[in-house]
Amino acid sequence: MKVEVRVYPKEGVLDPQGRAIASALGRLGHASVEDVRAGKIFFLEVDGTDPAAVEAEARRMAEELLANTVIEGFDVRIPSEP
Amino acid sequence: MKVEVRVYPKEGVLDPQGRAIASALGRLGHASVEDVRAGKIFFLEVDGTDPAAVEAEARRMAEELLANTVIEGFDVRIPSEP
Amino acid sequence: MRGGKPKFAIVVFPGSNCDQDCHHVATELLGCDAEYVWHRDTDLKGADVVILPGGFAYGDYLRAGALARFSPVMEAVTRFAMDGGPVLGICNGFQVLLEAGLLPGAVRVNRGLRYVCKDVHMRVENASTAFTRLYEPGQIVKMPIGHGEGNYTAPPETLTGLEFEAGVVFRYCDAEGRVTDEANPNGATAGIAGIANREGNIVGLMPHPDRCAEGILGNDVGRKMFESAVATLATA
Amino acid sequence: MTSAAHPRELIEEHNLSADEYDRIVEILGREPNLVELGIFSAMWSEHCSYKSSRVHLKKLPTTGPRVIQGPGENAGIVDIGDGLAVAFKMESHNHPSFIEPYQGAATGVGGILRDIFTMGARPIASLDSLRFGHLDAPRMRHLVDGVVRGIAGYGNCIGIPTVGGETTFHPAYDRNILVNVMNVGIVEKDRIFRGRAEGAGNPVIYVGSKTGRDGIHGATMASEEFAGDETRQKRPTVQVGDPFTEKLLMEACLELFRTDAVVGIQDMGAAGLTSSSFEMAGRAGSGLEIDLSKVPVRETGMTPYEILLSESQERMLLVARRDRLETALDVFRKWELEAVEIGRVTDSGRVVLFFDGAIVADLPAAPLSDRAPLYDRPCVAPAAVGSRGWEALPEPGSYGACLRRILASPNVARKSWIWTQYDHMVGTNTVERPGGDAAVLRIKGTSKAIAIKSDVNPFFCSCDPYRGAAIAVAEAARSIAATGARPLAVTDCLNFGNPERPEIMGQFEAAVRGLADACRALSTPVVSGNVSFYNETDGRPILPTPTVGMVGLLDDVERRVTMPFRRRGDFVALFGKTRDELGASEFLRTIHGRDEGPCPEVDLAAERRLVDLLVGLAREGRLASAHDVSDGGLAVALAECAMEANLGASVVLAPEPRPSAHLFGESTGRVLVTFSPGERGSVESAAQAAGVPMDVIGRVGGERLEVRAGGGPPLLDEPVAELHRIWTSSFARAIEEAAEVL
Ligand SMILES: Nc1ncnc2c1ncn2[C@@H]1O[C@H](COP(=O)(O)OP(=O)(O)O)[C@@H](O)[C@H]1O
Ligand SMILES: [Mg+2]
Repeated sequence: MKVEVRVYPKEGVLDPQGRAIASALGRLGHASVEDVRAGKIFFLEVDGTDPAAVEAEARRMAEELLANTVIEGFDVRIPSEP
Repeated sequence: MKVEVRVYPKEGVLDPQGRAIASALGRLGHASVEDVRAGKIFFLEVDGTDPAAVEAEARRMAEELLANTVIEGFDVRIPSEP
Repeated sequence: MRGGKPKFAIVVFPGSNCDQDCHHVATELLGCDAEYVWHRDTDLKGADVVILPGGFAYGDYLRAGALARFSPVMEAVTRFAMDGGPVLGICNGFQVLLEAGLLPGAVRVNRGLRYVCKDVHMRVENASTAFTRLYEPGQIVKMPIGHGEGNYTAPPETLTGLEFEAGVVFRYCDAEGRVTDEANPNGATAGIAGIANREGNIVGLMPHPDRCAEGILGNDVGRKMFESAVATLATA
Repeated sequence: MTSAAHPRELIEEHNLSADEYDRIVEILGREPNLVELGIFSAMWSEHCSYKSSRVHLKKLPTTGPRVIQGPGENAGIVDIGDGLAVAFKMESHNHPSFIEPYQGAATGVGGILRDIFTMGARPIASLDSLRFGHLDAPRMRHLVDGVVRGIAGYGNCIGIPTVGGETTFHPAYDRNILVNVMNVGIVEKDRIFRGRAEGAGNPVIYVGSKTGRDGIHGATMASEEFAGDETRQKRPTVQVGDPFTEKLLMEACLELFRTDAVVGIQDMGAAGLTSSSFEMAGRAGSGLEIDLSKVPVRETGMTPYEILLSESQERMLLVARRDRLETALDVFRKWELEAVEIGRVTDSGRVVLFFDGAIVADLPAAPLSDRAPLYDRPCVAPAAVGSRGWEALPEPGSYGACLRRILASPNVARKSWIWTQYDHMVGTNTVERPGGDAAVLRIKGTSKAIAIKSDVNPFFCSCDPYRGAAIAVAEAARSIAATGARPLAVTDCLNFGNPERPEIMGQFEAAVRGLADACRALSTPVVSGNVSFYNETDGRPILPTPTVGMVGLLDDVERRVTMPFRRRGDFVALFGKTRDELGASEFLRTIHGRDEGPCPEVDLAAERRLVDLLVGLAREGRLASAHDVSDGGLAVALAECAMEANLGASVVLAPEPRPSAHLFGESTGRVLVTFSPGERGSVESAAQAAGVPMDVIGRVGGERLEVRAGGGPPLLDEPVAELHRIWTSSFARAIEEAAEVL
């Protein structure tokens, strides 16, 4: 079963990456860009059939390893099949 | 308007980070994890009201800058309001 | 060229940090003229050789080299390279050349996911480029690396092309010249440490010839890369 | 204390005592408003005011013929001739690194770099001095991994090499790790800048990153001990480092210093805009008017209080000449930095802060530092920790097995797992890389080099803080002299527990005396430093850890001496005396699991003679190699020289003291040297003339390390290659067992 974990800088925490990208986009002529936050996304393939259980497991993985919860938030979702 | 760009290693391109995370998760006892691909996600705030136009603009940004299309794929989506 | 000595341009991006090291090699060690070229400049100040130095241009915040390739100076560098001018990208400079499409392929994060700074061995696979003509073919050279994203790869057809057209310039090997997995510090495909375009005037590599160009640093094998450029221009 | 303006809890939350509050009222002649209370709280925190340590720090020698700038500025500065000087300082980032190891360590590097380049110096090298708990303690591998990545992440990106350091493990650091970073820069003697707001009417410029709500009250946090779950609660204060912006800031400042635009400059470190503005005005005896509405902010709705106390990184405060404002702004524009004129210098002696057109604080500048509280806190002299009976232990069955175990212990094992993650070569000045006694950096454009080293053995200090601190200075000097360099001056970072406890204050007082005596004996004045108190959790303090950073000068870089053996057939000799000392040794801890004393003896006059001898021999080019004997004793020192060279040696020791002490004891004042047979006469007579005991103990050669004492079978007979394998592989294995991958 596929599950996605998205990790992003917490509100208020400095995001130098996002800032650098935003100003680069500005220089490249994408004047409409107002803000960029840079995060990570993990595409997991997990052995399991119960979406709730897989989601809970992914949440634990995020807390333990994938996100640095001191400065990052995360969310978990099971993508609908394409 | 918010728009999200997700960037991930292309199919067939070895993803050292994903691999290392998968084995670390295994060591942490998450035995059900079969595969991990590690990507990036950019949360953009773009000045615009037409979703199609904003999406097209984000697509150009991804092609030009956010993804290295030699080894990475990307997708763009406008999140539905929470 | 003044007095038979070529002039080097050292391109400085915000975040370059081996610019002074390269300048030192060109001027103090080779006795050549060298000028820093700021990334917003649009001409190369009449240089004969262009060096893109190591560092972390724009912090490498998105991907190594990704933001730097849009600097105004890159247009001039591209024109210069297309006209056959010798261009060397070292470490981050190599990454910029890849992102700019002046050399094919891409680098990923190191296989061990850590930055690695140490000496490695490489075999000279092509000793006829503008920056390697003073080496012997097959010569084993020791140079330092210092990078977190040096894991080179490219689509299969590109790799084949590189191998066929002597595009691979340096390959990681052990002290005896064997290309092994243990001798590969970052997981680069086929142990590729440096490559060139077909004409051999554009060369990029992850290791640092600028960090091994004088005896006081315990190793001067890298100096030949700079001297090769001088020799190339002298015979041009 | 009675306050009509503020509830008692609010004042307590600001870590101000009743007496301190009364003193504020007395200085102002009124009660402070909330913003002013925040300012006093930050400026009078332990971290900024040194209120518990100042009485003791006064005892340190701080002057000398080469000292250009002593303590009190952003960094100390020492003359090295040729019109050049070195600026250096060490700083702690202990508490933030425990909470978030990557960002804590990274911003620690960023902070010390700013201290160096604000003086006008170009930073050329960093050292990191790290203390961790037991590797199996909760989060410890994560902390080690995060700290090392953080130092690498920041230092590598900005392009300043990290060329050495120290790494120690002990359970006393389980809940209070130490991250001390030293940086060294080179400055032209007549182009030194200081943190002074001079010249009424001159503009005050804010430059660098925008101000966010990062680390508000970081300075008061560093002045409180951790209690239980507080780490979680304090988390929102985490600062994130931005090395790219700092690189721009550094290059821009160094470029600007070549113009005549700068009057004074200071980084916004602990207590941010508050400490930088008050200190700059205080030092110059001037005043400032600052409009906080002009400060670039990252978040909406920031209050004056937050703007003043934010510890967002990568920001500077600068006073420019009025007629050169545009020059300054142009340089910052070139480097794509945000620079804003936020105020001006006055001659009022007051710092007046505006926000949205109203005055939000109006305080006299000088009294905030001059009249800061000063405590001579009660001290209980520490009782020296003596032997608990190690003298009666039987000699081990196999000295070889002991050596192998000690080489594998995380404290002694080769730390290349750490330093290969650091760019230690950028700048192409590192002529001796990590792994030797002191790092050696050449000074381009001269024939000179500097040697730099950080040192302290906390196990010694825990047995005897006075001696331990003195030995730290002596060991640093010895390591520097072993390269042939002459020790010049010292910076320090004094890490201790809660100073409100008399035992801790007693440790501190003794350690400072030890530093002072040793620095005097070795003619190495202290030119900068840092104190970090409250390194304790739930009443369990760290070992007293007065880290010493030392800089030495080599007149001729070609005459430097290195650690590895050089040639077969060379003589091996030991300078100094080996006593029957095993107290506080790695041997007792690793082989016997015993943490006991006494601390080895130290003879400062003998240390001085040894340093002079080494410098003289190096200058004459007589030595093939030299290595300071420290952790793990003579056996480990011999093994290190052999392993790095892949060359063996055969050595014969005197029958006294007992073999375990001879091999593994950590007697101070010893250096292992080698020289060619032709030099033996001159080396011996030089040692004799210097009054340094010397024993020729063996020869370099073969592939084994063989050590005998008198007749009988050898004490040690080990293949060097096997020792090398153990020494180089153990550290990575110990750390990576469960290290994080992100
Ligand atoms: N954290 C670290 N960062 C960089 N180098 C380190 C670190 N820890 C130890 N080293 C290096 O390892 C070598 C040995 O360190 P150490 O055992 O403390 O030396 P000594 O016993 O001579 O004081 C030195 O060259 C030192 O610079
Ligand atoms: Mg030491």
